[in-house]
Amino acid sequence: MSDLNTQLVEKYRNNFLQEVKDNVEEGDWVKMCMQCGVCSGSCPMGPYWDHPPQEIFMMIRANKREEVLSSNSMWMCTSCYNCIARCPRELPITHIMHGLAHYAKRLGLAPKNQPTIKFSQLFWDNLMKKGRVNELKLGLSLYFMNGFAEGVKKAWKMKDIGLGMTLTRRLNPLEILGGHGVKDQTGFQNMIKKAQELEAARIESSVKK
Amino acid sequence: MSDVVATNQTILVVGGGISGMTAALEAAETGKQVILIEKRPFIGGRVTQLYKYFPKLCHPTCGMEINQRRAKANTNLTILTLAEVSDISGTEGDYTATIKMQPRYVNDNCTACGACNEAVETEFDNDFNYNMDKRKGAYLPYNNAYPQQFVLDSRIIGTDDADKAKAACKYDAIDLDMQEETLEIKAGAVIWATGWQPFDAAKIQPYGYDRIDNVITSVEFERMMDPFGPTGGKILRPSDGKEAKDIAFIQCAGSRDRNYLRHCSRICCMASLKQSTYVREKYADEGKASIYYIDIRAIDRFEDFYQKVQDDDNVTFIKSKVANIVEDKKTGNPVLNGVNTEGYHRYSNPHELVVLAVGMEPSVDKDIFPVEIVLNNNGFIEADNKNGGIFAAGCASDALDVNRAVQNATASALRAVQVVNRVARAED
Amino acid sequence: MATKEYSFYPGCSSQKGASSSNYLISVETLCEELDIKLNTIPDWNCCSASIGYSGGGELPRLALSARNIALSEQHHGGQDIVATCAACWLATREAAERLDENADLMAETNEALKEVGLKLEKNETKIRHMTEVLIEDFGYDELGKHVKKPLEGMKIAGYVGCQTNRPFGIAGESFENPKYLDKLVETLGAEPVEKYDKKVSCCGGALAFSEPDKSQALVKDIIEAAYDGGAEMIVTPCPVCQMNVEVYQDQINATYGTKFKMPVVYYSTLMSVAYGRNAKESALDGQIIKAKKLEEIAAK
Amino acid sequence: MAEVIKTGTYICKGCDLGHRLDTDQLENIATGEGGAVLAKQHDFLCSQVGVEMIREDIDKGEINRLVIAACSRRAKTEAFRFDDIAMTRVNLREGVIWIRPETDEAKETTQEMANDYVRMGCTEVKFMHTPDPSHEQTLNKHILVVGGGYTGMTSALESSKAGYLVTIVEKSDSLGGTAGKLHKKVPTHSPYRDPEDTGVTELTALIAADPNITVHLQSKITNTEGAPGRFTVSISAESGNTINETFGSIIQASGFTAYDANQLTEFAYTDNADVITQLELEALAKEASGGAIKRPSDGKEVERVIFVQCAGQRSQKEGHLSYCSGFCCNTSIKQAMYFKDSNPDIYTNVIYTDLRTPGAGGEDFYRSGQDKGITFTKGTVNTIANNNGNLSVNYKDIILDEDSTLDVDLVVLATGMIANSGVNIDAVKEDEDADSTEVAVPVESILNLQYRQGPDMPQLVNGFVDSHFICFPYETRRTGIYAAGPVRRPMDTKQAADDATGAAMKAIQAVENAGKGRAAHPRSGDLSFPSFRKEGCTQCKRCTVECPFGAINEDEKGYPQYNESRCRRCGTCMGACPVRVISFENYSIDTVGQQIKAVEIPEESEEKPRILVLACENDAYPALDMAALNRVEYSPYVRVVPVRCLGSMNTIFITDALNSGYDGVVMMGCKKGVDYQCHFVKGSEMAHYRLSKVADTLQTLNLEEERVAVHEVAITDIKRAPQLIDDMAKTIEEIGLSPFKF
Repeated sequence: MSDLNTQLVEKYRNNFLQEVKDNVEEGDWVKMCMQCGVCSGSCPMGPYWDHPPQEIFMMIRANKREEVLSSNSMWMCTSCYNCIARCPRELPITHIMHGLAHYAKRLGLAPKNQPTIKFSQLFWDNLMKKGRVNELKLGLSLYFMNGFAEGVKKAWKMKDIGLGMTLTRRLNPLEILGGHGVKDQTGFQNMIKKAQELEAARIESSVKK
Repeated sequence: MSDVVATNQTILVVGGGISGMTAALEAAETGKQVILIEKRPFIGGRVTQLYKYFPKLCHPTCGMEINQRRAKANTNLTILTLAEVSDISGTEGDYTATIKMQPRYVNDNCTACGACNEAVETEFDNDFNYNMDKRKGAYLPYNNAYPQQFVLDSRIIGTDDADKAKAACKYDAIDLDMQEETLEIKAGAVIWATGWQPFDAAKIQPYGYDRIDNVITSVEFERMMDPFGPTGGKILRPSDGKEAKDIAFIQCAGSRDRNYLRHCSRICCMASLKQSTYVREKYADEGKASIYYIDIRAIDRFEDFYQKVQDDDNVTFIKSKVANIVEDKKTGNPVLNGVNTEGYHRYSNPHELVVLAVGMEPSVDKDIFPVEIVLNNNGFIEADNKNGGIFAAGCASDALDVNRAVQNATASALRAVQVVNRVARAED
Repeated sequence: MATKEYSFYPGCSSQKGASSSNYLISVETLCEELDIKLNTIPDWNCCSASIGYSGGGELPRLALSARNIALSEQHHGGQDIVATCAACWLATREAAERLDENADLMAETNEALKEVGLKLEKNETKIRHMTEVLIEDFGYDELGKHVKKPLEGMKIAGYVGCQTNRPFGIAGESFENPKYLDKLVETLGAEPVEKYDKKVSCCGGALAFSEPDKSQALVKDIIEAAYDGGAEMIVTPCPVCQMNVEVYQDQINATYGTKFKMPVVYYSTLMSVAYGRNAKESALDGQIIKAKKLEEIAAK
Repeated sequence: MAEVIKTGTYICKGCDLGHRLDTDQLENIATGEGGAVLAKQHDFLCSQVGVEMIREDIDKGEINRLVIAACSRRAKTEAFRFDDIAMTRVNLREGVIWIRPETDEAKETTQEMANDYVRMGCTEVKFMHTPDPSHEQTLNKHILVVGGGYTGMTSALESSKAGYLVTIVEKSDSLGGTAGKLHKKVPTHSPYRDPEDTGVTELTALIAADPNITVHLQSKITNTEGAPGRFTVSISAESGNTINETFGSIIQASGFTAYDANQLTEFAYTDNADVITQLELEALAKEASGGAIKRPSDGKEVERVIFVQCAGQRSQKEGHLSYCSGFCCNTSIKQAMYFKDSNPDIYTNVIYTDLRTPGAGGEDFYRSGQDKGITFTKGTVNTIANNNGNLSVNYKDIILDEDSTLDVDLVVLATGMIANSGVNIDAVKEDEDADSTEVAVPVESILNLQYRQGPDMPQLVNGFVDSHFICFPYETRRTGIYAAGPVRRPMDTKQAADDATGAAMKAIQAVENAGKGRAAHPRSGDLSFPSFRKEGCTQCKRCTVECPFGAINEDEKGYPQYNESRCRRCGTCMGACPVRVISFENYSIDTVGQQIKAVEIPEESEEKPRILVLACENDAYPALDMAALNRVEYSPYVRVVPVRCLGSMNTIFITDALNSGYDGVVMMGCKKGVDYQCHFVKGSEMAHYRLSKVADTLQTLNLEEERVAVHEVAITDIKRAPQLIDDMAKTIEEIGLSPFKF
């Protein structure tokens, strides 16, 4: 990964905007921002962003690759789509944020110990297993993502909710034994694998371009 | 009215705002026969609803008075109000326009004595004041309205008020039997000067114009400043009628935005800069204006005006497209949320009143336009040879401020003159 | 009226024993009442919602939705896909549009689909949310005709949230002040909360697990505004919203010293009750914070 | 031949006039003191019947002067149009009954007001004549266009298309001007995506093929004299040949000069070949012709380029331009596209503070620039330094709030436009007054006008040629000469094309009106013109100095020479003349002065003061009319006389009024100064200037200064104008009546 990162730095020296355009989901749109700031002001998580979207776009243009990719900002996105709805320039900001986050993670530059990164990864791993999300397992793995002791503490804190969910049959403890899933799990996993390969190849080829 | 004489050497001007009047007068004063039609009951258009012009801070009525006098003095010019074009056929040098005229229910006998107004009772929303107040069903649209004749609102026809108005008139000026009229006139060239309309602020949902009382539009703010306007020249909050002294101006309200108007409406930055001086004019040191903007577009000597406003400590500039407005339910203050992008500063600013600098939407309705004409993506008429002898003037051609509209209208007058001169030469 | 058929994408949270299984129950009841037949997409998979991006890149995520659409094309050709979950609807519709606009992505996606023997052929399937179906294919008048027990005397805050609203939303509604839930509430005989400020505010659902404090701060405002507006209940069309706004109220009370006990129900629950169905069919037993007023009406 | 004056006075009883006023008394006054041969009352004078009655009397020769005592001259203007007779309007409605309460108490003073106005009207009309053109007029359908750039060429072609002859005088050796030096222009058509061909080649070809258009290259205007319809112009070629031709009107399209970037030391323009202006980049782009653009220093293909917006503009720094030139944002986008279109990998960054791309096309073009990958940075460039053969641009990024540096191959400075307005005639005048230490750069005149007031058009703001700017952008202070293009205000080619066409319209109109002896704007169509009694003239030159339009020259002996078609009929000369020898046929010292005197001054014991109001007919008078429409009341002791412009106010009016027992005089003119609202530009200013000297007169008469007031009144001062009148009434109440009652 870091090898890929070095190659990318080499290839796109001075032109992070181009790198984003080539390799980040919906990255081509970054150039269209006119710095009005409506996205930054519209974000419900606004106060927690070190750099709000519009500033990230400016940082991309100003070639601040490290700062952008190691930022925890993109991980604050709640996918509420306020920014997209209000952007006067049609930028799919939510997707660009997801794209930047994914790209940072892929290159190993994303901040360590960022809870959303972990949750997001756990979610993905969970769904990769059977093609559908197993909420109980996801929940439990979430509680234990920072180690056993903290996990027990968190799970204890959440026990009332868990109990409430169970009592209303909205959480099934038996799910731990298996749960829902697609029938053709191998095919499903192959499909995702193929998609991942194609995507990785695209990025690798951009280095060679 | 049906005695309008027109030939294919006549120039038809559609729209009697500042652009249409200019085009009509310039052509008429060059000796051409001109017919000017206007859909409202008076000429002058939107500028009549402005308090002051930028950058000179002079009053639109001043230039309008001169234009009216030019019109009164010129026998080459025929003005038809309450008239709209419903169809145009033919080609350059030989057009026939169908004109629909709504009844005024008042004829030329009217002396503007005002007796009918006193006699009637029912009140209607006053569109001249963007419905911020009411007017009676027999009315003079505004102080300097020309033609200086009263109008009966068609909604009083058939009611007692109509009879009262008729009875009150000593000059037989009220004709309740007037009907919609259709006339066909010839024209060699047509100047299309239908102007613009303020972008519908309710569509800009994050700003809550339809939900928050103290969010108003820039055009409404202009009416508030008129001593004879809906608030008697005071800046009053719609929610509680209190004077508003801390006022926010939001730029690009509907402009430069793919959700609304994609184009920059050009005038709004200057309009807000101008309106910030209104706040100071009314309240001196107590007046505060905050301008939320993306780029301040103050070209040429307007920049000097911008500098002057910037030098005013009571005017604050925030480089930000406001994200949304919520109402503080206790105070009625609109609270503006957003980020000042100059260095990333988050704000949540209450103001007593918010003025949306609404954009310019061209009033060229493509769907009902009677002949084929080239429009651009923003809905303005392009200068294009395919348009034949039809020429846009003023804001039908682009988002223009008054002086550029007049400049453009003067140019359009010549384009029309060229056509009718060609016709004249051919007929000689 | 003839039976209306749709290709149904239930989504993970609707599964039996999952967090919005109650949603599915009430939707099924509703469909009986309105003579709607939901044909579940065989072997559907998760859409990855809008949180899978850490592990899943753009293409793998598109492949997820593409598989569902392709399955629908194959098995329920001609039927619109209907989702009850906001995230499922959004992810699927977005994927369809992105693939439609970008031929390269479409080609790559189809290459991935080959692994499961599928191909996205036309990509013309309309992807709709259940509320869209109700409003557009039935309309308030028709929906009103089925009301047997009007929810009289109730004041309900219509909490629309994010993903059924932006970026697509319901046709004719605005992003900032959509009124369809209010109209629905009225249709069912209850009173909506006018000027419900937080109607489209985000509940932070996506970050409920990873950033609970931040998310709960948002939820607090949403509930508070409902109380301020005089509401005794919140109705929502989104399972993430429903769960997030309902289940953390005790924790919020502990943090902020509030005394929230605001029931949060699905529109489908409201409708089922108003249509005269019992508490179980309306999935009222799925409420962690009991909707007592509805239980009373259902019991009548 | 002494003319027998036969005044007919027609009194309307409509609009409540008959009810509120004793019209029989008015009739008696008209036929008595008013000297009218007939006076008639009518219930509804503006009706067809009423008008026909008047028409008949005129046609039968019963009357040769007409007084209509009804409503304001601004009302029913079309009905009461009698162009073939000297007429005046007595304003009984807006001037009397609408501003007075209908009470028994007020009845007497209201009637007195009406009586006086009838006296005034009957007196005024005695001194009026039907205006008749001087027969000086000449129709000359030949238009001179000064400057063969984009604007000049467009003006010429558009005038020709309308059937007029045109001569273009261009100082360089080819047509095209600055536009001709451009590689491409900013798009003028939808979808506003890519730079367009400048069209200069096409325009040049059209001009060459147009038999109506004559072109003089390498030529200048060395002399211009005359007036619209008969401008005599000397066109001198570099070769030494001079020809004289006459023209009907003139379009000045002298364009602009690019700001001298050598003044921008912080940007190292002088020292570094790779720091260039936009215009210089055009040359490079033209040379590259779509291929790679090479930097000047070493011919290396440019890979990284920065555009510095507002270079030396929008700045209060000394030597900088305070204004925004308007075109430069779009031009930089266009120029960045030169690079991007040839090679998308070239790095282009536009550093701006406000990106100004207004209008329908502007925003599309901005978006297109972004779409092509141009980077836009909100920032300010501080310095540019040489860095091993490259350039380091040090700037502050305003968004990221930090100082930054970018290394590039080429820097393009967006410098502004300076109008080629010729000699600043006002500055010349000021220099004569003050001992300026500044070294004046000698500026060559463009028009070499042989006008008393200087060789070029007056300038207004930032060195651009004066115009009324908002409502009447073409109205310059030199009738028949119209400025167009960047000499008028900064503009791009699209606007210049419109502007050129508009100026051509005005030039054609000037030709036509000069041919008929009709006045130009704002008294369009007025056939009256000023004349003077030579025997009384003292050659004091006040009229030539004060004429806002430079219409009056002086002959060898110092007598004024009127140029009818240059005159705008404001009457400022009439107001200026200390010996009162200047007058119009229908507007004169007498028409105003005599009606002032016609007012009946009550005995002191009656305690009824009289206040004279001289109101500008364009603004203050309409304001009073509108006050009446709103039934705003004001003092019954006032007598209002409308004047064409307060500039036509002769101080004799004031002294005469005070001498004959008026207690106060209020003057209402328009706003003066840079943001003037005066329709005659300087009229109001001149009146103020003259009044500054009235104080002495008051002292000699031993009268209080407060008895004379002058105000700037706008047309919207509907409440304020009556208030000003009442203020004077109050002042008089305080200081007492005038001692000059006889």
